[in-house]
Amino acid sequence: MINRSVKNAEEAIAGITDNMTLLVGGFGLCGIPENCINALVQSGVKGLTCISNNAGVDDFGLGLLLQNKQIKKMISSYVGENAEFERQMLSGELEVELIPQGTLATRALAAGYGMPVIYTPAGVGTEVAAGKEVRNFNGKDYLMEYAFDADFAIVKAWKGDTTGNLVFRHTARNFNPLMAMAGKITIAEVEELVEPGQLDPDHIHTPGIYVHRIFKGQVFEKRIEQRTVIKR
Amino acid sequence: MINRSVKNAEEAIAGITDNMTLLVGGFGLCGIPENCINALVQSGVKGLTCISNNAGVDDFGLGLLLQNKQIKKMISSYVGENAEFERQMLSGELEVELIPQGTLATRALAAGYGMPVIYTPAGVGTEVAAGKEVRNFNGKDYLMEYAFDADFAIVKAWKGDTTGNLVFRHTARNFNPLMAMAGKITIAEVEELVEPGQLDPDHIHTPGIYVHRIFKGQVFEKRIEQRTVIKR
Amino acid sequence: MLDKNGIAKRIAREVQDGYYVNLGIGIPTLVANYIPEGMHVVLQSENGILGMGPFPVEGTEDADLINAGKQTVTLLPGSSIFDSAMSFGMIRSQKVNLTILGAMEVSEFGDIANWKIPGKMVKGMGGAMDLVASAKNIIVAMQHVNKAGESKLLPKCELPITGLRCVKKIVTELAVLDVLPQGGFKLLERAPGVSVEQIVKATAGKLIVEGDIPEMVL
Amino acid sequence: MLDKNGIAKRIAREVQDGYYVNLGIGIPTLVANYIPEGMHVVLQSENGILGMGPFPVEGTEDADLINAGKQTVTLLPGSSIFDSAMSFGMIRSQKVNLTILGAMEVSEFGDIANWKIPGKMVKGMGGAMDLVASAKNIIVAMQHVNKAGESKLLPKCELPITGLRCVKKIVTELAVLDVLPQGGFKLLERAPGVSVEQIVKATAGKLIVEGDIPEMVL
Repeated sequence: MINRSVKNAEEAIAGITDNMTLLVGGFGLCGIPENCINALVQSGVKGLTCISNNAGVDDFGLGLLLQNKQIKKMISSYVGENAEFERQMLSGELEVELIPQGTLATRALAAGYGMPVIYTPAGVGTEVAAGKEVRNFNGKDYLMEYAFDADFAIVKAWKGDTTGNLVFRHTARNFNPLMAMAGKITIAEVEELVEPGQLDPDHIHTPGIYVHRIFKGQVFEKRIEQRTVIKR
Repeated sequence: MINRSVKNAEEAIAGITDNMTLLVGGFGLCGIPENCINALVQSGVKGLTCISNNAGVDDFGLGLLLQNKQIKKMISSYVGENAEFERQMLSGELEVELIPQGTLATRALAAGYGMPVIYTPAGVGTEVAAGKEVRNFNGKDYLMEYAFDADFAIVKAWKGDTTGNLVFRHTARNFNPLMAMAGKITIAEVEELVEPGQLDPDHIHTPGIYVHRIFKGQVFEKRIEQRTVIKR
Repeated sequence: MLDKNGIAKRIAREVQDGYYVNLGIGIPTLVANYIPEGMHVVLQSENGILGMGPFPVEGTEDADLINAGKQTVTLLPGSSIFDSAMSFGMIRSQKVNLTILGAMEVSEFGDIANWKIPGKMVKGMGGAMDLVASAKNIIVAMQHVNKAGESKLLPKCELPITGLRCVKKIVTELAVLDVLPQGGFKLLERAPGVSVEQIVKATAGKLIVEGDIPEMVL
Repeated sequence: MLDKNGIAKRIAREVQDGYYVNLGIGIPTLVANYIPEGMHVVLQSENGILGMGPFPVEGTEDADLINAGKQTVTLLPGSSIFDSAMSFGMIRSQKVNLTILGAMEVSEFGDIANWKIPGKMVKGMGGAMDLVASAKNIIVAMQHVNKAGESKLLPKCELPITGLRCVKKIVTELAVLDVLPQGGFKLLERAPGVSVEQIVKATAGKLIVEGDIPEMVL
């Protein structure tokens, strides 16, 4: 079997240089590639365009890259809970493109499935439709949206094997399998890295063909953004 | 939880009437909904259009419906290994539309994902392109292909629960999850029907929202089409 | 006049047995508390859950298990997990029977505005534009008037819209109203103790009042 | 002159470490037998396997585990199973590095015909049209001439085509040839004991012969 494992986050992010476009998995702080983000902070790479549903919080996730002014542009569906983000956006330092969440997911799917565009009704008649082709099928209007075209994808999985197969846990799946499919080069960090044959072939969410580098993350903080509980 | 289980194949196929269009899961004889097919033979329903990658063999799978002259039209990618099929096709009794296998899969996906059309390069410049829109994206030509629009889907899974969640085994997965997503009404037959909670939520291939009726098949012959083995 | 829980309770009566339901943040989330025992309803969370359960018991919360509002939740027996493309796939293909969400404004043609206030920090539309563009049955849960006392039921949305001609029904602290395809808010029910006149006064868009308007039953 | 196994053996030399490869039915299937020990290659089967292994030992065959040729197969450690949309998704997005398939005709521009003979029963294109339209590296394994002794390397395909300008390389019982983007079959190697003249005679399309043509090393 093909071995796609690398030593650590530093080795995994090799080749990510200034002004590149990155697809980043995760929803809120759930299932984000913490180790890759930390390594990118260390690397000092600048001018990044990040395609990610959210932008982290001030001191965690993509917020760390924002604090460090390494991000030029965010393409996201929702970017609340981040004061530094707000400051950079309002001052014009940070470019922000807001797109519907389903459009974000499906543009990644399209890239992974080799489909140049998809049509979605989301955003028809709104400012999201500005400059886009609108086309009517069966009496309903749809926007034409392009597949993402990004240099790298960084994703986080629960388990992976050295051939790059990935398994996600609960809602930490979210955008991760989609971003993984959409990257020209895809980097996966996992909580548990196993040998080929230890994952059930029927349970693999992302086949290794979509994953170019895989490593066991050193630390997973897995911070909870909204701890909502019922008292015992 | 919603209970979508029905008693048997006869109950499951209720409402499938003459001249309807059916999506049928399976690849060759692998993962085909044997019990539903047998029930359709018994029902005598006629004039069916079947969208299925293959058309079974003379005495098994969709071949049984062909023998019985219940199929008006087949939409498939490959239809060999079936003498009665060939006879009906050459005599003009049976209408056949051949489409590329990936196009077949992706048109079903499109239906399940609410996308009216997809673009694929498969068939550009061939007779498959006749009458279809060709569009160039990034220097490459693509055909526009419509999402399937079918009345019922019949699929076969390994395990399922009463809320309709499905798990497939090995390559018996094939077109089954796609056809399941694409049906207006989807019928699933399973080898093992369990209670909600007995399937791992992370391992479910087809969420129950896509499955309207589910039952435990009475008999699964699971015939092998090409038995290729290494001698002991 | 209803409080937030009253609005949620009234909306819960629109939920039918066998429904798959997507609940937005705020009042819609409360609807889950009022679904009658024995009614089989599956909650969809657009980050990738079918069969979402209540908040976890303290100490059992799981960072890998959150809802679309980023709150820790639980899974019920029969639940399933999927990626965001499939999640919006099932929304787009109208497999979700009912979508309940909040709004800043609704027009008398069912246009909805709920994502952006010009001049204020814009957080984004999240999944709202996908939901409103796709769902076949959308109920809006909101206050009838805004904090400045201005009606949120308008002839035309003034804020940037989220989706066109999509809202089917509105439940506010004052009333239940249908949005008619040809335009207009048709008054169906009054909240307890609320008069038709109060509703007329609080509705800027075309209000249709025909015959006796019953008080709602909760 | 090569036999079928010889053609497969020569094609196996085009396979590189780390490749994901899709093998068509017939001679291409044989290529798997000649991939050197220690070279890490993953076979994709378009019905939904990565990491396909050899045929099963008698008695262990499984009706739920077949390849795209409907033959019973096995799974290697590290394999994965997926549905047909993802399978053709990874083909379409060019994640599969090499596609090897048979052909009835190839034109000097790389057009391929391999699915239909007018007047004969047409079985269908299966996944061939998807593969040839998407793959970035396509090698054709075929006989240089058909049973009637006519060349299968033509100026233009006469049979209904499967895909346009897609074949990059051809290996026959006589020769290895590149298909040039500007048109023409560039002769790279002769099969053992085969002369350039034999290849010229068997090639109807534009053949480019430059310098000494080495005999192939197997």
